[in-house]
Amino acid sequence: MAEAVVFYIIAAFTIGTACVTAFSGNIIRSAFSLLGTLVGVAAMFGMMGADFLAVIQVMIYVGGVMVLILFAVMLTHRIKDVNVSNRSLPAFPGAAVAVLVLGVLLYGIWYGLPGDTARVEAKMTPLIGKALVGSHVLPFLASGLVLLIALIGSVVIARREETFVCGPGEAKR
Amino acid sequence: MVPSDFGKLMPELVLVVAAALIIVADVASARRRTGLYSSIAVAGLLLSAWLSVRLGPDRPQLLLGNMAALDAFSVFFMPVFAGASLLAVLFSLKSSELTKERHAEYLALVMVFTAGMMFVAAASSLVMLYLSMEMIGICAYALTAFNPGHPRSSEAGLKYAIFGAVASGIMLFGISIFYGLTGALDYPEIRRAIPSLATANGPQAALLVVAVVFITGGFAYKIAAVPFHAWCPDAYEGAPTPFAALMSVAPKAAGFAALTRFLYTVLSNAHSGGNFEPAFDVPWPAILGIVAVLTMTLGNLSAITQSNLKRMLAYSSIAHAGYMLMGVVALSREGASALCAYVVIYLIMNMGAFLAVLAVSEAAGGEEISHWRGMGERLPLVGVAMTVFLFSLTGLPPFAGFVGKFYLFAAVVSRGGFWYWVLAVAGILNSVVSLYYYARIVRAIYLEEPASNEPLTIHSSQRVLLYALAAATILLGIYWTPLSELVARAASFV
Amino acid sequence: MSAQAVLTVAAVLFSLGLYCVITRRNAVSILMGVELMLNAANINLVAFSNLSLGGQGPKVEGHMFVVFVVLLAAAEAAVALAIILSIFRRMGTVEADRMTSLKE
Amino acid sequence: MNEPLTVNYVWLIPFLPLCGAFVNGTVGWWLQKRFGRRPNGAIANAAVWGAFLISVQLFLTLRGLPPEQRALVNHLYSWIPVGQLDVALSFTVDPLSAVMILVVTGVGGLIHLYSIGYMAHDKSVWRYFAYLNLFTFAMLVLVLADNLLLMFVGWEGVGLCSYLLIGFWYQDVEKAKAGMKAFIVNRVGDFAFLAGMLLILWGAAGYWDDAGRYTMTGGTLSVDFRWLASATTYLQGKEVLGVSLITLACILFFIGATGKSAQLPLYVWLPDAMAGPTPVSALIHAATMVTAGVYMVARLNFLFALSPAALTVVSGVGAATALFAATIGFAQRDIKKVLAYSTVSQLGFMFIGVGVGAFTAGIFHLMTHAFFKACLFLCAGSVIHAMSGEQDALKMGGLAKKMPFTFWTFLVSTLAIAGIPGLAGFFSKDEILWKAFDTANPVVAWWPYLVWGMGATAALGTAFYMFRLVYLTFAGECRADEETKHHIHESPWTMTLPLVALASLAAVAGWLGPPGVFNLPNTFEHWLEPVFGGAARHITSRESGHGAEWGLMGLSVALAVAGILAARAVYAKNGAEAARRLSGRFPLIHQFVFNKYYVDEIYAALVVRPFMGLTRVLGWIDAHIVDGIVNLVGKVTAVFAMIDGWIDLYIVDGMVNLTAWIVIAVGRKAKTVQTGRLQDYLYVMAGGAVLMLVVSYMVERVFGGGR
Amino acid sequence: MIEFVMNHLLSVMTFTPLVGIVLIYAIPGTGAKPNVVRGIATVVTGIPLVLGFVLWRGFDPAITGLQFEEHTVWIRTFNIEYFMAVDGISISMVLLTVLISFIACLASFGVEKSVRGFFAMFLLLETGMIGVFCALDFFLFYVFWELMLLPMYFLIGIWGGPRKEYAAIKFFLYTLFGSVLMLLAMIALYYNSRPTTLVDGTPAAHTFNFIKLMAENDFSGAGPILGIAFPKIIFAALFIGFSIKIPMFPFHTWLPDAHVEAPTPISVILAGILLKMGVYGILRVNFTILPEATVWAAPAIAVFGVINMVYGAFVCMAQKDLKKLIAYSSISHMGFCLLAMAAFTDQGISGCVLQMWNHGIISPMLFLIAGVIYDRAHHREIERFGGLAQSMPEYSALTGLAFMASLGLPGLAGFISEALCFLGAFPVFRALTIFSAIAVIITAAYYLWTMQRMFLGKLNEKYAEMKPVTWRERFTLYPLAVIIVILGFYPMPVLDLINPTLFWLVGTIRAAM
Repeated sequence: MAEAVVFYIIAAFTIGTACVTAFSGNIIRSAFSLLGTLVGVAAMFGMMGADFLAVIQVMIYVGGVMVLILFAVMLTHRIKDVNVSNRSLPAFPGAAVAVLVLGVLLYGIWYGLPGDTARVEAKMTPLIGKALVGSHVLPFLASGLVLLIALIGSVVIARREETFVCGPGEAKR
Repeated sequence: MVPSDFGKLMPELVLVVAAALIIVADVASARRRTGLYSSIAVAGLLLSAWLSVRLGPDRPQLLLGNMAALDAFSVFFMPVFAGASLLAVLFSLKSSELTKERHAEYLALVMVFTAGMMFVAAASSLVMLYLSMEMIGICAYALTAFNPGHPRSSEAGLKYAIFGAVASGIMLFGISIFYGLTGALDYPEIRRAIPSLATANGPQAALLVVAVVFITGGFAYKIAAVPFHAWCPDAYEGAPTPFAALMSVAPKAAGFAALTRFLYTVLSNAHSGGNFEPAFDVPWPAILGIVAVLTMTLGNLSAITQSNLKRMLAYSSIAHAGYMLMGVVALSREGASALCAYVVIYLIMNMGAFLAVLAVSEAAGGEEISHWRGMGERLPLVGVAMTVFLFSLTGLPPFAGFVGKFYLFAAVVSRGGFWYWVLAVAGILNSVVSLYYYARIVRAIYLEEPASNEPLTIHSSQRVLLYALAAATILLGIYWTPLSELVARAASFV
Repeated sequence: MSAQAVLTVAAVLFSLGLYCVITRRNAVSILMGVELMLNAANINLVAFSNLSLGGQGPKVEGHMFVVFVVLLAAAEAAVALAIILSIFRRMGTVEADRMTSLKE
Repeated sequence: MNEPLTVNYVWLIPFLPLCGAFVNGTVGWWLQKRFGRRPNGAIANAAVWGAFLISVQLFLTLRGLPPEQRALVNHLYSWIPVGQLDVALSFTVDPLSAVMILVVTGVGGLIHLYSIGYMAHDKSVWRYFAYLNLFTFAMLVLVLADNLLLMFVGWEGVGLCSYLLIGFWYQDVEKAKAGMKAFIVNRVGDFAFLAGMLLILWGAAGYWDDAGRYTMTGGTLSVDFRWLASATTYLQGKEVLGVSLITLACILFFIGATGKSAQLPLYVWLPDAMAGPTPVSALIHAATMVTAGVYMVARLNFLFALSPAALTVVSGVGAATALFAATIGFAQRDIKKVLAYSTVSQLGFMFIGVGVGAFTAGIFHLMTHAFFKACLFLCAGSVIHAMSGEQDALKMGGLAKKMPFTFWTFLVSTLAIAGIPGLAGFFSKDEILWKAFDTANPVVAWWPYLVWGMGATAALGTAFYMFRLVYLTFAGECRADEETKHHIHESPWTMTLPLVALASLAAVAGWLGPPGVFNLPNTFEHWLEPVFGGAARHITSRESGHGAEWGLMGLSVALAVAGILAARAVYAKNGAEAARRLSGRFPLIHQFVFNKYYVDEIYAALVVRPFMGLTRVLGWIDAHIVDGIVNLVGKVTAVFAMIDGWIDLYIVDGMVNLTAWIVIAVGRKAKTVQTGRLQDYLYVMAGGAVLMLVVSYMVERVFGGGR
Repeated sequence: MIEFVMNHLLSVMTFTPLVGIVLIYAIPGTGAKPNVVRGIATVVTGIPLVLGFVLWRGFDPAITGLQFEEHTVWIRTFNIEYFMAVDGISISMVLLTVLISFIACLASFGVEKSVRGFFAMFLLLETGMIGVFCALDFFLFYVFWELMLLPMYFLIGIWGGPRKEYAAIKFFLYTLFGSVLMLLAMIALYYNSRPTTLVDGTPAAHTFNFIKLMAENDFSGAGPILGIAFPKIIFAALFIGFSIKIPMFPFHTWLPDAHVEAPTPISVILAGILLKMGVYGILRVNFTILPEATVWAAPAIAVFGVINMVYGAFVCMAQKDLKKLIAYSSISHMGFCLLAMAAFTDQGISGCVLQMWNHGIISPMLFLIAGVIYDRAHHREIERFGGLAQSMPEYSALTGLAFMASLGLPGLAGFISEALCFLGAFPVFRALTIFSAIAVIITAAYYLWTMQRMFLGKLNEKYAEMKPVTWRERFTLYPLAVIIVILGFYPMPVLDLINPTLFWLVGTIRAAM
């Protein structure tokens, strides 16, 4: 029974921080709340026995992606106006779409799927390791390739360029 | 893992090796020797194309744990992607939009981009599909935003990247639900789980609809179909023209290949006589039909009042995505082969048009229609080539475009049925509307006086490429037996 | 904790992500919305893989998929943020709705 | 009629004038430039006189044959062989067409000779003779045609030539307009002729069931007259739209004839046609073309005889026209206009003749009229020639002394037309009046009396206005101004010779067909008997006996003399200002006449006053109503055309431009979806995805999924 | 060589102009010397004319089947064959095409602007036209049909009058709309045709071959499309596609614009040949393949024909521009074809094809005449001329002949075809034919009115000293005039050629009545 309580706490925490991310006016606050959400998701993975995934989540998402996002936020906003407004467009259209989708999903989940537990006993990590070089070797190699080009692409784009190239043919005008 | 399977992946591997070589060569040499990089790239693409053609399997088979399907369909697309990228590389040789410093990265990205497309066409597992789609996405975002110096390029890149991220997010969510329902990620296993879904009750059917719609949304983003097309005009206009040319053809073809494979092998049962019909009662052919009509109509209508040629060609590529979607919706062997044929023909004529726009924007200093005024006298043969491409895009007989359209309409009409005829009629009306804006350019070329008539020159390499593509458009319009045989074989899935 | 509860969390996360993506003006916050959506999908994948696991033995695709999704999210974030940086350097703002030089 | 003899040189008759026209047309202007006007005239005359000689030779061969075999056919080739239809290009000479070709080539030849003199000063004589020869060719084709279609070729050919000749001096816009009017009015007639031909052709070859579907029974579809004659038994019972087919066809043919022969509704073009040179008026608008209508009715006698209703219409319109035209003749001042109305009136007589079934009388009057009317026109021509272009009779006078030949020929012809016994006019006109009175009309019992009455009055009128003309032009002192007066001179021999020839013919021709009571051999009737024999069976005489015939003949002579006396009474002395005042203020004349000639003035009061009133009314009707109708039709078509042009420009074209505009407007609107703002794109996407959800859900519900 | 030409006569005729285009661009320096280009063009249009003469002599009218047949497989996957042949229906049109193209080529010596481009487009146009009349495979027919659009667009667009762009794009959009309808109908026919064998014996699931579509197929069984019976909707689609070309009433507004803006030689080709393709298409495709639908649609065709005739004639009365007047008169004259065609009588169909031929001779002459006056006065408003007969006697004689032929004066070619049309149409559509005969009167009225305003009346000094007709113009006008006069008296040369096959065609339709 304790297990259910812990799950509810984690779920509440995750959804709470996600709401802050979505609704808060200040970009900094929403960035840090996203951090909270990611940790919450990692905890849920742990709860569901996918411990390897939890670790991955923490390392890559929290460590990598969040750092990047924070860097981006910091770089793109001058420190002095910390509470830079994160003005958002009129809420109505977005909310309507989101709520509709949520409604359909919940309807489907609660009435369409069997209710048994999501917990698993088997140790997944060795299976993941075997799969990485077994059935999923092609995606594994391909993802390596993706990381490579992501690296090249972001470096090329972000590098401070000495000679600014103008658009096609503009040099001619 | 059976090493021989890797033998089957040679085309992609060659490209990866080429990319690596270019990067290493660029780092190693002090001077930027774009000539060397380009020749490596060209060699890599040619080798890959040759390998994939030779690869044509005697018996279709699934590789590497059902990740990639090596059948006539994917083998058909591989040389197409290689060819398209080859053209893009050749285009970018003399393009002023790509400085020497970044040419190496550009070529490397294109190499990986091509490999990614080959993976997409061959993907026979949702994992591999998502991953290869992302690979293409990331390459495309990087290549679109390739001129940070120029505001339009990075803005286009940003819009493309974010739109892509959101679309892939939606698609992924759809896949996760679909995985939940079918319990499998590989196409063959999903095939086995599908019959049980046929009797899905109300809520489960709702989930199934959500899953199918979200996944189709992912594909629709890749082929720029209507609800998911908004990024396309901005991205094409902002991206450097050589890549815009590639982007307007290759990823769209890859998206169609993946969509066709997914729909035909997973979501429908094969019938005798080459027709398919949806496995369960999610009416996705109806949805896709509606999307096709909307895509065609919006694409054509928006293109009418365009004055920027790249943007007009963007809208025209949306419209052509709509025509190709007709082939997919036809749900028959003819539909698949029509799609393959149209991909090849569309590749030739659209890249030709983009090359012409590239060449003239270099020479005349802009990509607006006004720059094309009086091109009939200033650059006669370029004018002729452009006219060939434009009238071929409209679908007029002596040119390949007509053969493509004929194939598509044949596929749709052969299905018969009320809604298919509505689709066919929408198709022909759209091609009449399309004549209006294509002819506006031709009018500018021949019927209007040039702003200034000092002589223009374009690089001989571009000139040769243009005439080659124009000749191909005319030749394929007149004698297209080889293409029809090739395409007939291509329509068999594993 | 029943699977439906987990799936509900995922659904909520997804709709929040969707909402955030549509209404946010700041490019970075849109990316955050995307991250939310991806995480929702990950939860789903894991939940469903466990759900179906009940029957036919250890099913690892779901978990493998999550691994790759996380990996790809990182790659994508990198490129997207690089672009955002170059935009910021040129235009001084990251408000998506002010970048409208490419329109109609 | 058994199988006709085949002859192979009949086609030469029309061919010679065609060659003349071709030579004059192509090289005529060069000849005129090099050798002056003489060669053109020579070529033209040679062509026509050549045709005349061949016609005479054929006439003689025809006379040699026994009556029932009198038909020489010259079948050249099958012109339009399409399926069962087989229209041949073939010419036939039978007694009727023999008479016609003699008249056409004879009178035509004389007029060609006359034209040499008359057109001596015109600068494009070659064009004149080319058109004249072309006209003769067309008229000969019309007359010699063996089938309706070939006749139609001749029919429209003469229409064209009359257009060309009326508008010969095209520099003057009025003359050109008159030509156009003539052709279009003819064309209206041709429309009816065409409709009649279609009806007869298909009527003879099959029948329409009540649902309007046509089934073909007859073997070949042919339009030649012999076949039509044999098919009449088959045509008899047929009904079309409730009306008997033959009657409808005959009425349509008759409307065609009215167009060509200027009968009541469609005669408006003939008076204007006087704008052409006088020999043209003589040839076309007196002797030949206008008689084409009569010839056509005569040629289709076997059809007309079968439908009494059609005959009644023909005779009715003929009588009305005769009377109406005669009265208008009174008030005319232009010498050629008088003769024009006189022609319309005389044609009315011919239609009375054929209308009452007396085809022979009709054709006989046609022949005699050709002679004296041609002579009258030519005399008028020589008078105008002498008066250097002056055509107003009131400005002439006293020309008898200066132009004896013209005067005497004019007088003989006038006597002939007035119907003075012994001369041609008397015999032919009296024969018509007698036949009108004598033949029973099954449709309307009192019809013969009405027709005879109108005819007789018209005869009286004819005598009056003809002699009015004689006195105005030839009697009294000359009212022309000094300058024209002193060079009035007699016309050269080339002009006076034809006058004398025609006048003598007008005098002698009458004896060819003396009335029955004279119990002299009626050669003319005997000659035409094979052609009209068949029709005669259906015409029943009312056996009014010889007494009535003598009585009527005496009455008509009396009427003629009365007319002459009345004209003398009014116009003999100072005819010009009497006529002027008379037509100016009517009451004053009554008072002026009263105190001088007791006899004349009673007579004038009895006869002249009612006529004057009648003429002014009819003149007004003619000028405003009938002419007005024609112009009205013209205006209506012009307005209708303008509306159509406008519809075409704005509505039909407008619709197309509208759709194009809508498409472009939608295009412009569709483009604005691309606001450039990322959120809008994302919203469009998300919204689109949700929409797809909803739609697919609905489609699944509504259609049960799938296509 | 001769032997090759003889058994590939039609292909040689069709593709000689293409060789001409290659020659024009291949021979160096032709850009500078337009006369060389004109010479080449004349020779290259002359060759098909000579071959046309050979074709005429070699054509045996007795056989109602196909002659000069060339039949090979082109695209096997879609059973498309390269099938060129000539029979009664198309022989007259092929001869007309080669003749009028040659005359139009002579008439285009007046073109100065980029001469090479003009003649290249002109020769491409001729290839398309001859191809359309010879092709007997629907796909090949469609390719040739659309092949004509491009050159016409450029010829009107580049060398046209003031509003040339509008007229060119309007022409292109109209015809393209028609031909896309035809494309769908073609594909529908293909997929509903019965399995048969290709020319080299290999079995084929479907066929595009006209002769097979007609002989071996009965489409009444095919499933309905968009809820309408198959034969009816296919007939309607094809009919609309072809009637835009005729042009028929609601779709005719492109013709006046195209004519007014097109240069004279192109107007000659447009009026002389392109208008006939619509009627030829209906005869070749609609009538042969869908007889029941033809019978069903006959009254509608007749009514449209009559509207064309009377409406066209009335609108002519309101025209100010000579070329526009002739354009509308073409609409009126093509109305005869429609009316006669719909009656399915021997005389009707023969009159229809003869009318196509005669109009194909008369209207080019009219347009050449309009061209002659335009070259001298640089405008075509009828009102501004006057009394031209005095300054240009020969020209006004020729115009007189052309006007008289056009209004159907007996003794000239126009009359025989109009008479045959009336004769043919009367038994089946009594009231319609009589009503349509009104057009004959109005035609006479507007032609004479034009004649009077332009040629008669007092001479307008501005046009007093017009130079007389040049030898080149004579060389284009007189052949046409001679043909008009000869056919007026002796129409056998044309009637002999076309009658046997046409009667067989009408027979098959009457059988389906």
